Amino acid sequence: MPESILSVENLTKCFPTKQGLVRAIDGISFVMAPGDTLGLVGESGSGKTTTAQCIVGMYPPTSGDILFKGETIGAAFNRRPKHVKGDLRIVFQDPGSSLNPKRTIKQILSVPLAVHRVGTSRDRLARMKALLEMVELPADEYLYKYPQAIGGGEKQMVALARALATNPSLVLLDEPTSALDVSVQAKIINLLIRLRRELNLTYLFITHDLSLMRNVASRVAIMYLGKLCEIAPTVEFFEHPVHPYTKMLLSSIPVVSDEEEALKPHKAISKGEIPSPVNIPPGCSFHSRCSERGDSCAELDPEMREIAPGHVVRCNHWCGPEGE
Amino acid sequence: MALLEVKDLCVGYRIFEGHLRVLNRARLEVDSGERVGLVGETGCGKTTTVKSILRVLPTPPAEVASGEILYRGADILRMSHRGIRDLRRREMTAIFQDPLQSLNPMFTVGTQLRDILKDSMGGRGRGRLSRREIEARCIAALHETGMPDPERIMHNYPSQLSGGMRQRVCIAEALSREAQLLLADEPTTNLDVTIQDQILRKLDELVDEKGTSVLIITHSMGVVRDLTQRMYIMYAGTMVETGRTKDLLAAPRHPYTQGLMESVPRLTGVGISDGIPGRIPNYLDPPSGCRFHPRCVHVMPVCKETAPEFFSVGEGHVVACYLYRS
Amino acid sequence: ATDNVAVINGYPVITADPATASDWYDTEAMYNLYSPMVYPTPDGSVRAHLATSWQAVGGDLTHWRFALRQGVLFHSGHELTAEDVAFSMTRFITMGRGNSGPLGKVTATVIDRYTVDFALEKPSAIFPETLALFFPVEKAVVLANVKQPGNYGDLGDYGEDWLSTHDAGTGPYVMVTHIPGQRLDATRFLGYFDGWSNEGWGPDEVPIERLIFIMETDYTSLMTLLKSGGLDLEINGGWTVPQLTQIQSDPMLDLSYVWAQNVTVWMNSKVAPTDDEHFRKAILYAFDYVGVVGPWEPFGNGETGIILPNMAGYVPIEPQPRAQNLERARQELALSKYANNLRDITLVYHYCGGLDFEEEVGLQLQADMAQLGVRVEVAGPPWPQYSAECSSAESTPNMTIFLFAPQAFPTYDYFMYSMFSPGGLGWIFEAHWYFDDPQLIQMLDSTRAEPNAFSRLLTYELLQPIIADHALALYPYQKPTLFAHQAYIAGPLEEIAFVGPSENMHNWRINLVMKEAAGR
Amino acid sequence: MWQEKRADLAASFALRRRGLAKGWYKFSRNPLSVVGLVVLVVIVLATGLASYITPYPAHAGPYTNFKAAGQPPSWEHLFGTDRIGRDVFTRVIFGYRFSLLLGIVVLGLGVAPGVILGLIAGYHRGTWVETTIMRVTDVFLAVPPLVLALAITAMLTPSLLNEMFAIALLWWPWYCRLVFAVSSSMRNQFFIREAEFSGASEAHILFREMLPNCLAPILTKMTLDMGIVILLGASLSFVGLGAQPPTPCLGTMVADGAKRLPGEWWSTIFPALAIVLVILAFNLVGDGLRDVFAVEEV
Amino acid sequence: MAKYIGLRLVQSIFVLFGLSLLIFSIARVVPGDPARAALGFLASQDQVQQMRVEMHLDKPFPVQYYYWIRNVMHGDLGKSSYTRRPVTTDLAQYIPATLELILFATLISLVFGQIMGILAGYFRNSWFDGLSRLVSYLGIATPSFVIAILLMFLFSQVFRLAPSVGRLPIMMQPPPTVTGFMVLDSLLAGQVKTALVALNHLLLPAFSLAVIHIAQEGRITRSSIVENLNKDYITMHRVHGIRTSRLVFKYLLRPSIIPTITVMGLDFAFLMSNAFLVELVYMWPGFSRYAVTTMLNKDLNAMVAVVVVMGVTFALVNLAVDIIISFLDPTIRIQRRGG
Ligand SMILES: Nc1ncnc2c1ncn2[C@@H]1O[C@H](COP(=O)(O)OP(=O)(O)OP(=O)(O)O)[C@@H](O)[C@H]1O
Ligand SMILES: Nc1ncnc2c1ncn2[C@@H]1O[C@H](COP(=O)(O)OP(=O)(O)OP(=O)(O)O)[C@@H](O)[C@H]1O
Ligand SMILES: [Mg+2]
Ligand SMILES: [Mg+2]
Repeated sequence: MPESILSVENLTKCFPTKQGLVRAIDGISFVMAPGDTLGLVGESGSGKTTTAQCIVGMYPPTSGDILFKGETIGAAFNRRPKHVKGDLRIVFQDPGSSLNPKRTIKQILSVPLAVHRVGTSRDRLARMKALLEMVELPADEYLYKYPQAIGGGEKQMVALARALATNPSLVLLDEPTSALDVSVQAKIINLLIRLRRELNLTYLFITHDLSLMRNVASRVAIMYLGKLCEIAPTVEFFEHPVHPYTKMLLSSIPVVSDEEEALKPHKAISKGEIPSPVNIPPGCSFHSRCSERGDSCAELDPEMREIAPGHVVRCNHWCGPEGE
Repeated sequence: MALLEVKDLCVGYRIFEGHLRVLNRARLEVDSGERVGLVGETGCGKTTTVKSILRVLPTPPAEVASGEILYRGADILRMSHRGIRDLRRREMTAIFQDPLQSLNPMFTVGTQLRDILKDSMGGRGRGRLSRREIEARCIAALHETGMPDPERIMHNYPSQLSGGMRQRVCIAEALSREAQLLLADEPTTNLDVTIQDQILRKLDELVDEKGTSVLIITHSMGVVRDLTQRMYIMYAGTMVETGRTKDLLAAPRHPYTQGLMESVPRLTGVGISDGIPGRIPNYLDPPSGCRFHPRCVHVMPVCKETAPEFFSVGEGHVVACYLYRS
Repeated sequence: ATDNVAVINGYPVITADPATASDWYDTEAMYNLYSPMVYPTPDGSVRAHLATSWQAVGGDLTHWRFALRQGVLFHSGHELTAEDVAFSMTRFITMGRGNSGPLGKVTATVIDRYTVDFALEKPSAIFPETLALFFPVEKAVVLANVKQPGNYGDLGDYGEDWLSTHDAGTGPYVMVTHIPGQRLDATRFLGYFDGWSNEGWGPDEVPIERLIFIMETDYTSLMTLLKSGGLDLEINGGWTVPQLTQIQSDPMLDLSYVWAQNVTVWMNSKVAPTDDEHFRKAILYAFDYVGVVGPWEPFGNGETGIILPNMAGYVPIEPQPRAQNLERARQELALSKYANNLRDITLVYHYCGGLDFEEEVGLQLQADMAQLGVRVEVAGPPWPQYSAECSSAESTPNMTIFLFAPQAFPTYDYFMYSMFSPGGLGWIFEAHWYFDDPQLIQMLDSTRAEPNAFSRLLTYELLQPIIADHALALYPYQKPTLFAHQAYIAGPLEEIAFVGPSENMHNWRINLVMKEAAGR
Repeated sequence: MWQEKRADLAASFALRRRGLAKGWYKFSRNPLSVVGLVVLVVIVLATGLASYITPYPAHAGPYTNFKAAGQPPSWEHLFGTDRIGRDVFTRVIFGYRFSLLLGIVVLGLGVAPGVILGLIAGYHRGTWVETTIMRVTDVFLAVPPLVLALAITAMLTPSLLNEMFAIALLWWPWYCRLVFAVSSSMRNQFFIREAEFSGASEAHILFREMLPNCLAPILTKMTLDMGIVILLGASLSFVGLGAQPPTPCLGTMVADGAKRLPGEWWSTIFPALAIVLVILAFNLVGDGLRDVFAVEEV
Repeated sequence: MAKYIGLRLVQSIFVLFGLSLLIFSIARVVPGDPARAALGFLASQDQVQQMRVEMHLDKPFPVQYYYWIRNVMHGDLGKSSYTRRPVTTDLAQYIPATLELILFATLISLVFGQIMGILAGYFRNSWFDGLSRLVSYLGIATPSFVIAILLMFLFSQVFRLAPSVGRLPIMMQPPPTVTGFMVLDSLLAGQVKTALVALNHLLLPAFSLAVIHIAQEGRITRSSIVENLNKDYITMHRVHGIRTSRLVFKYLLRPSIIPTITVMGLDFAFLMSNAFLVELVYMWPGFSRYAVTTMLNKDLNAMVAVVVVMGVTFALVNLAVDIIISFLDPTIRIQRRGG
């Protein structure tokens, strides 16, 4: 087994637009080990989706490298070898648009099977049924339905089944539950956890919900304006948040019990809005909203620093474990 | 007497396939100065409830089948056009879920705000506000919401603003005139947590300041906990549980509420339950009796026959479930 | 305040230049704006007009001398002289268009201020008559308005461009504006040499001061216009039968019969299947003459031949009686070389787009030939295409319907000669490939050198059955030309069976009193 | 194995049947659309059986009877007779045949290329492929179709075939643009992306993923366009560029009859009404289809 | 904005270039000899040959096109073989008449269509809505030439209420040409009576032309009013107690009118097509009739010019529509400004 299943090095993606150059991702690096669930968290517009799309090959990156199982795949999807396409799948945020409304679930599921020649055409039907059973949908009932006839959660399950059809090892989940109700979300999250265990999957789980991360991720990465601010193993992350932005996010979460309330860092009051990625503030991009900002923050762009095993932070002001 | 009282409201939609019976004897009360939350999953009829109260349901397809909505004792559903207009101008106000959708994209923020003030505060003759007063009031209203640089914002079109700013404009529109009751339909659902936090704090402040009663609708238990004193849980067009927010969140009674609470991911990281089996019923042919019974783990024969009344389980805490019949 | 204006609908005048004018509608304009050398008379001969007298010089009919009327004024106020006439003839012949074809090469020489000589290539007994379509222009004016560069060297375009929107004539009316193809405005020329006497006219009938020619072909709209008083006179006569009935029954409107025209369907004797004489005869027998004439019965009659029955020298031709005879048609068809493959044959019939009666003839033919198992394709291309097709034998359809007013030619022999003798221009009036029988040509030619009019007539009577025997054309019926006009329009004073004189508005008057009474 | 296959097929059929039933249900909610459909069916049947149901089928071919010309409507001639004595009713029914034929041929020839080009352009949105296709389309759309059709038919010789050819030549760009609009907005939908990422071929994406989503607007437009093409055909023949006699052609009949208007009104009014009726019917059905395809809110 | 307009103009020029190539090649490819057409059927073979050289017909197609486009650049569209005048002269004469007709028809359709659409949309499902729906269906289904014939028959022949044909009574002295619009010119010349007469002549053809567009625009306006009525922002305006008149004529109308205007721009093509037929019926001495006549007469130069002029007009109209819309719709304006 290779050391890392996915490794992203200095990935940058810029979009030229009318308003100027959008730096959607600005030099991010992270590594995922097999079996990992990396939670990528950040506000809207911070570049989470773009990261996932670069990995899956929707755009070629502006610079930087993406290594999948040791193989460079930093090209657009149509130049990638087929086996990579099957091995690296994605589930999108919007269950409404990720299934073709004019095709039955059977037709939808058959596409990856046919493209990747999984099984013979004869046992494909059985295979599709198995896939549906795997995501806990009664196959005979659902195979012949159109997406519009089923609920949002079920659509997401079908999308998941489709992603799993080619036996991938890495699945990118781009906010798979943000459009769903909590009760449905719970079901899907449990399903994801179970499948990861059963199928030995690795997830890159994108979300903006930190409390959800607490429950699924093994590591959490915080993203702000195209840059990573902090990466840490989940427990460490929630118990010792370091970056002011992390703290601000944590303190903003509405919670339902007093125990949770106690976990929120109360000093960090949220303020301001994420700036436009066209004119990113100079220096530390977060300084305009930072409650702990110092004089140098407006000029000095901080480096990534490992402050504990597996805990990386990008802040000018962190001066040691007790330095706060 | 309650400020607002919704009694046994039944509302449906007539569509091609038939009649969607959405609201099913929904009940709701808001007292003067009280802040009430209404929580429910997607499609359970929250917006329908608010729109009924504001009497802006699109008819057709919507139809109010029965029920009363009493505002200070007067039935909104049977009010004259004049009456409802005055009510909207002086008593009730609202914020809707999607800030982009609820601002007219064709006009500047200033134009819309000014017209609202002109029409609601205008009055006649001497009571009328001068142009300058209106302008000043608009800017003040924007300023109150914590909007930076309100003078500039007045000249902006909604599409030039970010989501958070738009929602602030909506709040300014809603609170620019003295209203007694604010109906907020998922005011922060589409926003980031940090922005949501800011907006809710601001709203909290303003409401406190003006002494407005609030009915806030959301699907986030956390938001309700931060903001309200009392809350209702809604399921498929019916209220299933109500009580003081603290009590209810600490000890949910209805199986549905319990299932919901267990599904909420916690910061403590205790894991997530399996959620509630099944999904929200089809309103074309809703289940008989308790609408939750097909998904309920404690289902009893009686549940399938008649809808349960409210049973008290604590001070001001009532539940519509036969489990608590005794 | 009734306006002394007449609004007249004609076909689109495109060119108002005497050297290029050729069509009826051009001729209509010519007679109003210019004056011909000689003027046609009701009896089919010509009388003095610009020329007061003429005679052949030498005995061989190739040299003619014309004496000009003195005191004829151009619209510019200058007097017409032999110089102008000679210039006009040279221009006419050099440009070689319009009605110049039948003249051949003519050389003009000025003898003195009022005398001009014309030398011809071939003897022509009828040369003076052909000058009824020769309209002198004012030399000085034309030369002053020549546009360079053109096809005629120093003479540039010979004034063609300028003359299309101006006139340089001596006619009763002066062109004011002309939008080619759309509208022509003219006012009365008080200095017109023929004068504006009231003789023969009623007390309230006065000359028309202003003429407006409009050019519309949509008879629905024209009907509306006529009924609302917006139109005074319609001279193309494209009315449908119900419309004619309607006009007749309207007390405010009148219908004037002017002359009859010969509806003629040419058959192209050079292309299959009409190259077979039997096939052509089969068509003549198959055609249902009675049916197609039916609607026109109130206005005309079905009897006709190569020339019209009321003209001197008329001889009835086959088939007689003029009725459908399918039996004979089948016999003829069986004799033709196409007898065995009738199924593969398509007979192409073209008419001038928009003319219902011409289409009806085609439809009748179609229905009749269908009974014999022959397909007829009926199409109505617009006039320019329809007429241009006939410039060569290959492009001419099997059958082309055309309205001939044999009277439109100065004399009947002019008509027959140009129609059946070789050397024609290769266009719809004179499609010479229709036939070339040496005996016939020789007979035709000899008539040109025959000074005696009566002998000429005899020859023509002899000629007609010979021509008819070849079945070169189908003559369905004669169609009356009917001018619809407001009742307060009076005329024409003199019914001359010749295109031009009847539309010469010098020949018409307007009753202003009646017009006012009519409220128009 | 076989059993499974059969079950599979049966399920697919059931699905299709359910879809049709639902479509019909929605369609039938609008009584006007149903009326339109009934009218259309009657017209189609009538044209199909024209030779049997019309009183004088011969009148649609080479036929004249001047004695019976211009007769007002009567039991013998429902719509009267025209100027050469043909039964107007018979000719109207046969006229429908050519109108429908025109519509079918034009759409048949025009839709497929337009749709394919539109799909390709939509899929390659933002590239030179799109630019090329759409600019060419723009060229064809830069002039009113009637004008180009007139120009083309005028330059060729007027006949039904040329008329069809000219209109078909002009029709594909409309579909190209329509399909482009739909497919390019679909381009970034996740289901298209997903198909790409999983390695499906371009043909699959164009015809299996995108095309089904364009069918609704295409079908609706086709129905509405039938009306427009018929109208265009009528206009062309009104100007005199339509089918050649004796082919019964509704536009020609109107133009012909108009010359006899006050008197023989029937020879223009009935063909005109016939045109109105068939266009109206297509419009009603088109609107009904729009309802059928309208996005469901539930 | 200026940049956008510039861009659009450049784009239109490309399109028109393509269009000219298309129509020019069609005109040259089809059978027929343009030289003979230009000279008329009386010309001799020599003259035709000379003309062929003059018209560059002896050269390969691209060269022919090159000469043609070069002449066009110099404002020379060639000579019409039908009127035997420079095509530009013809166009200058005929275009204003058609523009007058079309603009007036647009005005009529705008006024009636909007009123009908707004009322029907606001009072949807009322009897008026039903009636307007019926009218729309009939309007859309009835060819404008049929309407033109019927209206003319009824109003000029039966009721004698309206003049029948042309722009002015034939003998009425037209006012001196300034704009080419009869009504305007008369007013400019101070001839009020002439102006009224001209307006009277304009009425029937313009109305025949407008009917189908009234129907179309009424329908679009109705549906966009209905759509907007269901929008959250209108609900919100209501909730905030905005006066009904303000709500309808300001907040509802502005967004609702935009699709109508877009459709009007696209429908301009149909307006021009229909003008072809209506002008024929009403003897309107306009561009469209000229176009039909030249086409029927295979007048190639004129035909190419006609098509290109139509293309230019259409492009300009759509550009104008675009500008109007961006004027009405700030979101588009903002987008284009790139801010
Ligand atoms: N194709 C594109 N062209 C231009 N800008 C883009 C494009 N895709 C993304 N962006 C910009 O890049 C930034 C990051 O976008 P991205 O969608 O990755 O954010 P995100 O973190 O996924 O946000 P969300 O939570 O809203 O999904 C945004 O400002 C977005 O506007
Ligand atoms: N205009 C309408 N026409 C038909 N059905 C409607 C309409 N509006 C709402 N409904 C139906 O009524 C039900 C309740 O809708 P409502 O908008 O009140 O739910 P909600 O609780 O506000 O949901 P959400 O959380 O998604 O806003 C839904 O099932 C919906 O399909
Ligand atoms: Mg995203
Ligand atoms: Mg809602």
